[in-house]
Amino acid sequence: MQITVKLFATFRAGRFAVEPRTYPPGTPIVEVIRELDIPEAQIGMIMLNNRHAEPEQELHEGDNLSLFPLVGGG
Amino acid sequence: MQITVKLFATFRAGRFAVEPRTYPPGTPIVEVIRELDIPEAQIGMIMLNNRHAEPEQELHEGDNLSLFPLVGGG
Amino acid sequence: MDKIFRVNMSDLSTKIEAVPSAWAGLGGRGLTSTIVAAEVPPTCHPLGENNKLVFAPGLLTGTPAANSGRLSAGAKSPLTGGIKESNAGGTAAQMLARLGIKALIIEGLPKGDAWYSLHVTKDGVTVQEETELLGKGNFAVIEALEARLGKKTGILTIGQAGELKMTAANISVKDPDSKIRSHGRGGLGAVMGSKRIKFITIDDQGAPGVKVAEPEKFKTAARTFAKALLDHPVSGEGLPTFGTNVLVNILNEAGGLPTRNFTYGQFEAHEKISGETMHDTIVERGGKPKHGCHAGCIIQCSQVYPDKEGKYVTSGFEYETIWGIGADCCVDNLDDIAVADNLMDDIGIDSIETAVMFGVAMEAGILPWGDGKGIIRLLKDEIAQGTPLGRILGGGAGSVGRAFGVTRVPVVKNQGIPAYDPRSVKGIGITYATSTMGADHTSGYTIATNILNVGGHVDPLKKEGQVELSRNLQIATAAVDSTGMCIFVAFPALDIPECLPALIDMINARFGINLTGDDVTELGKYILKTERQFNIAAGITNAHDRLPEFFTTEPVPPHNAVWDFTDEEIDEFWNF
Amino acid sequence: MDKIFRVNMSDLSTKIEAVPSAWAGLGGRGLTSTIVAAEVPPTCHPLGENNKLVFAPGLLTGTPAANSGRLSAGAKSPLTGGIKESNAGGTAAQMLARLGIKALIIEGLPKGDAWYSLHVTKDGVTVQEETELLGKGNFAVIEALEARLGKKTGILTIGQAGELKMTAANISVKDPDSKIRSHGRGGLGAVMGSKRIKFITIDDQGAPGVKVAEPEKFKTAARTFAKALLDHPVSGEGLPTFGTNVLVNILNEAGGLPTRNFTYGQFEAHEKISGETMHDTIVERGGKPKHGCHAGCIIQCSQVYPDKEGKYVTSGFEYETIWGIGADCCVDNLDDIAVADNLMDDIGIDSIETAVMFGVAMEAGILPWGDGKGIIRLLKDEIAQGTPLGRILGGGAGSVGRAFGVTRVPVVKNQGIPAYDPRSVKGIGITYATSTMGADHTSGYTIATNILNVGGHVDPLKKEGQVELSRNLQIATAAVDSTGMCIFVAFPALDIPECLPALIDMINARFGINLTGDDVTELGKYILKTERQFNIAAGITNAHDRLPEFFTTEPVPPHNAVWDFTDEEIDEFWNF
Repeated sequence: MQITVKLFATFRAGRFAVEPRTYPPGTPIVEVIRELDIPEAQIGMIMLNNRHAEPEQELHEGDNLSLFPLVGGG
Repeated sequence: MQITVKLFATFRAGRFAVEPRTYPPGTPIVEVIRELDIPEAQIGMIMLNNRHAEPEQELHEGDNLSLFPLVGGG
Repeated sequence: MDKIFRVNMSDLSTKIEAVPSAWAGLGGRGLTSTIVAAEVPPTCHPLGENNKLVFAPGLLTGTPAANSGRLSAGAKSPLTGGIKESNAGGTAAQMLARLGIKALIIEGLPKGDAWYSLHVTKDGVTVQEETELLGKGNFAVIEALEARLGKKTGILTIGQAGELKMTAANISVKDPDSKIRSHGRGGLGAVMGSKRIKFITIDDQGAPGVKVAEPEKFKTAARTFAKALLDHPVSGEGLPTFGTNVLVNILNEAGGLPTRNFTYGQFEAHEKISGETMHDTIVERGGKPKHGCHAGCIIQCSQVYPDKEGKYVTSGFEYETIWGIGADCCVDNLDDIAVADNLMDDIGIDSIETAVMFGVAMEAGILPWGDGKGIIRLLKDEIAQGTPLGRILGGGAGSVGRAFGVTRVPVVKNQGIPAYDPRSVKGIGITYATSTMGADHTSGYTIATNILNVGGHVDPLKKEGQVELSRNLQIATAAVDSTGMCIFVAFPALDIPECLPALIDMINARFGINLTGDDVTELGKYILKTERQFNIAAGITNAHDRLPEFFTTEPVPPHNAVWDFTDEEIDEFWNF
Repeated sequence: MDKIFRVNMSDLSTKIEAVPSAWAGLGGRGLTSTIVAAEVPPTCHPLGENNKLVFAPGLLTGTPAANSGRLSAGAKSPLTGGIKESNAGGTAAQMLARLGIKALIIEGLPKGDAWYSLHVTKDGVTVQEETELLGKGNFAVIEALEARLGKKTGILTIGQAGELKMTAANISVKDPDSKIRSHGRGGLGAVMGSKRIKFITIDDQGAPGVKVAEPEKFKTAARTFAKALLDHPVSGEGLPTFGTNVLVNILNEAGGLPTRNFTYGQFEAHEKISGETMHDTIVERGGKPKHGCHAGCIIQCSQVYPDKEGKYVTSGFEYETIWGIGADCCVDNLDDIAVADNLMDDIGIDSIETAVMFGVAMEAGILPWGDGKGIIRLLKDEIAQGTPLGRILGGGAGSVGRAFGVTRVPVVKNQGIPAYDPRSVKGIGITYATSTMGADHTSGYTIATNILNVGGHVDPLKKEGQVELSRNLQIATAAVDSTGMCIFVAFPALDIPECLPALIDMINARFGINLTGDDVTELGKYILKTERQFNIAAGITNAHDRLPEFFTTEPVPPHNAVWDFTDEEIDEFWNF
């Protein structure tokens, strides 16, 4: 299945900003994180199709996955 | 004593708008009204030095006396 | 049977509805305020889709009762943020009443950018797109519509101010001479503009007319009532001769004529703008010193004011306008004030709010004190054109105060304070503070008793008795505003014992009912409480029943009086 | 011993007073709000003689505690009509603290037309007439004053907006690089302008400095506290690298980035104005990606943004400004936004209120969507010049809405709603609605927990838990705002257990007292209740704790969420 993966802030360094990527059906988010070599402890926020998500959630065809380190502002 | 008499609205017809006039000391307002030939029943409002006054009140040197028929608006 | 005509501008649909039984005994202000309170969410945006604009003739409108031809208009006010009722003369009220229209309710907002007009007939309302008259002043609108639909057409219209949704915009009503009377206060013209309605025309052909239940009883009462109006010196002689402008000299003498944006209580040039001077000028130039705002008016407080060549300049030339452009702006030229009055009618902007606004504008340095020609220029070149300055000015006194950081801004609930200084005429200050309408002299005209010795006398410079006076008058006025009667019937009603019973008898005879004086008082109380409840829900509380700070800190000559009521004393007003 | 410095502009007198015992334990917001509540009549005109402008450094300001250099300013707000506290970085707070000035209170109004400056030294305040720098922007003022008085001079100044008493005017504070930080919100610059004070200079020569009661205990706590700030990924890495503008992409992804005057929740061109792009641009052009707003700041969320030639354009370039001029106005050019940011600093106008305002101005048709150059032109040619249009714009979002009859006006209590859509991030909506300050994200920053997973997670799209979240954060924030701490210490404080106790230990060591966590919570509650009581007396009630109507009727994509809290649910906020 095809997934759009977006990375933000420091996660982009040495990786990418947006990429369409292909995974086997039923892949959980955590697999993508591992595959991208992002230490899990650095994950601040996961958004799946504009909603907060957990690492265990399974991905589906056409999903938009966004990964953020713990950042803030205001 | 000298008094400034001011007439308003219909009272001016055949009389005057403002006039300095002389009266003996202690003259009450009602004397002025009579002297000017204004029917007492037509008096709507008397103002003496910018305050409401009664016909019996005595006048003093330099007083400003204003006589109005009963009129209104708003 | 009377009906409710309802127009939904969101889908351009119209309906004719039966009158709900709860509304059957109501008319005028009582009805518009009840409908607004029932159907408009108090926290809605006044220019948004949830506000409604309601017109209702009074209970006696359309009958032969003297002076009963006033129309009430109601909505949530974009000026005050609270409920608004504003009533006016003109021909529309009697036409609506004869058509059996108890109320016309306009709701919703059109989706696109098109403008519309409404046409009211015995068969209902039709909505049409309008292009020709957009951007035109009210006089041009009336002229064009009479050409289009005939001389007898009733017209409610907004000028440029209403199209621009200025919060001082009014709704103009064609009068019997094809001139203008206005639903002046509270920005109802902006509400009509927000609904993209340029004008409403009324055709009363085939109207069923108003049926009187007990014609003989009605006739007797109507005769007694009319006699009282003609017998009382104020309504029978003073008003027809000098108009309301007779008050300039009176208020000046009492030290209560706000001058130079409420800095002084007397205006040096008062005589030049007085009712006496105006009367002589009109007579000398061949104008009309008396004139009625609607058919059946026997007081005739209006007039036609011509220029030096005898050409029409303005009519319905009122004390408050002349005071405001005159004393409050230090303009001593009555001809300039008359031109400004006519322009305000044409542009469709409240002549009280705008006059008070110009006083604040002069304080802000926008134009010099006394510059009547400057006022005319700003009306024409800025307000009517909707320039940025025009929009500031068209927002009224509060708007100018905010934009220019002025602290002496005479408003209550953001509505400009009219022609009577509340420091030297304290009763009217209670009315300004507590009125559900924002500062509004007509809602409880204590000047009658404070200054004019009508209905007794309460010393204007003392606090004693003012709250009670204002309360009684506001209750009575709310009831009178429901009858379709001109508020000037209050002068005879306060002094002539037969007058008020005759008025109640007319209502009873009209509907075949048996109201007592107490019932009428209860109606007044119900109206005030209904309006107040709406305001509270809209966020207007006791804390807004207050005069601006400067009245408490700046003494006004000649009496050097300050506004000295405590909050608790003011709040006593609502203790009924 | 700390003192109160008091200046009376009515007679140009100054005084040094002992600190009343009731104020001894207070600083920052707790102190300014207490003084305003005690000394300012809630119903006074905000630009009149009875309003007071109060400055107070925080409880820890002037100590070596990291990030403790914020200054609080308080007054009755001319924008909201309620109480206002606004805090800012810069060099002034630490100088005042070292001078032993617990608060500087400025009261009264000068009689004539002259303008003044204040000069603060260890011996007191002197008032001088000022002519040279009138009409000048803030950067020119700072440059001239450094030439006049030396580079080390502390400066508080107003630009043209403050002189013109615009209700969006801010007070600028010189930062360590002679650039500007701002007491941005609520129009405090207009209050300073009403008192005819162009600037305040501070000379801390001979200052006694801040004495710490228990230096060893303080040092230990300060070390723990600093470590927490550096250890937390938000304050230790994210903020120094990307600044607050890292939020553009996050809020866009969450569908909570208000776009085109709050019509959409996502901005197509978000990447072009994002923190990531900004960081790369700054690095590429040789600017500074990190920078502190005051000495002792170890977070360094600020930055210096240069143009293509590497020349300084602006600093302190914040998410809210970039969001507002960017997404909300559909401007996708970061260079234009940077120029606008610098102009707003120079003119002295709140960059949040002004950004929100431009969104409304575009909706009103004053300029086209996306017209960054037009924004720059309006800032320079209209607002800075005080033209009529400039005065409408300078009055903020509500002002433009009123003048142009716009119904989609994102304000609460007339203050513009910042960069987080309350429909799709519901916790922040509760903060906007209930904050004593009007719409203010900093007063209870639920974004941390709703979006950023700091301090746990509360689903931004559900109503559950939002009121409690906002309440807890508002209470905590009121307390933190009293310490002189930057609000960003909240990120580590919410996640790292040692952080908050270390903060409290520093306060205890500073004063030799024994506050507990509960005491700090009680302080926060006391502050909120004191501010709310002022507002209620000023006429701001529950009915004003509401979001504008359009949030309840217009669903915002992509979640098509509406604001769906009932009045009762919102009012639960005050149940503590």
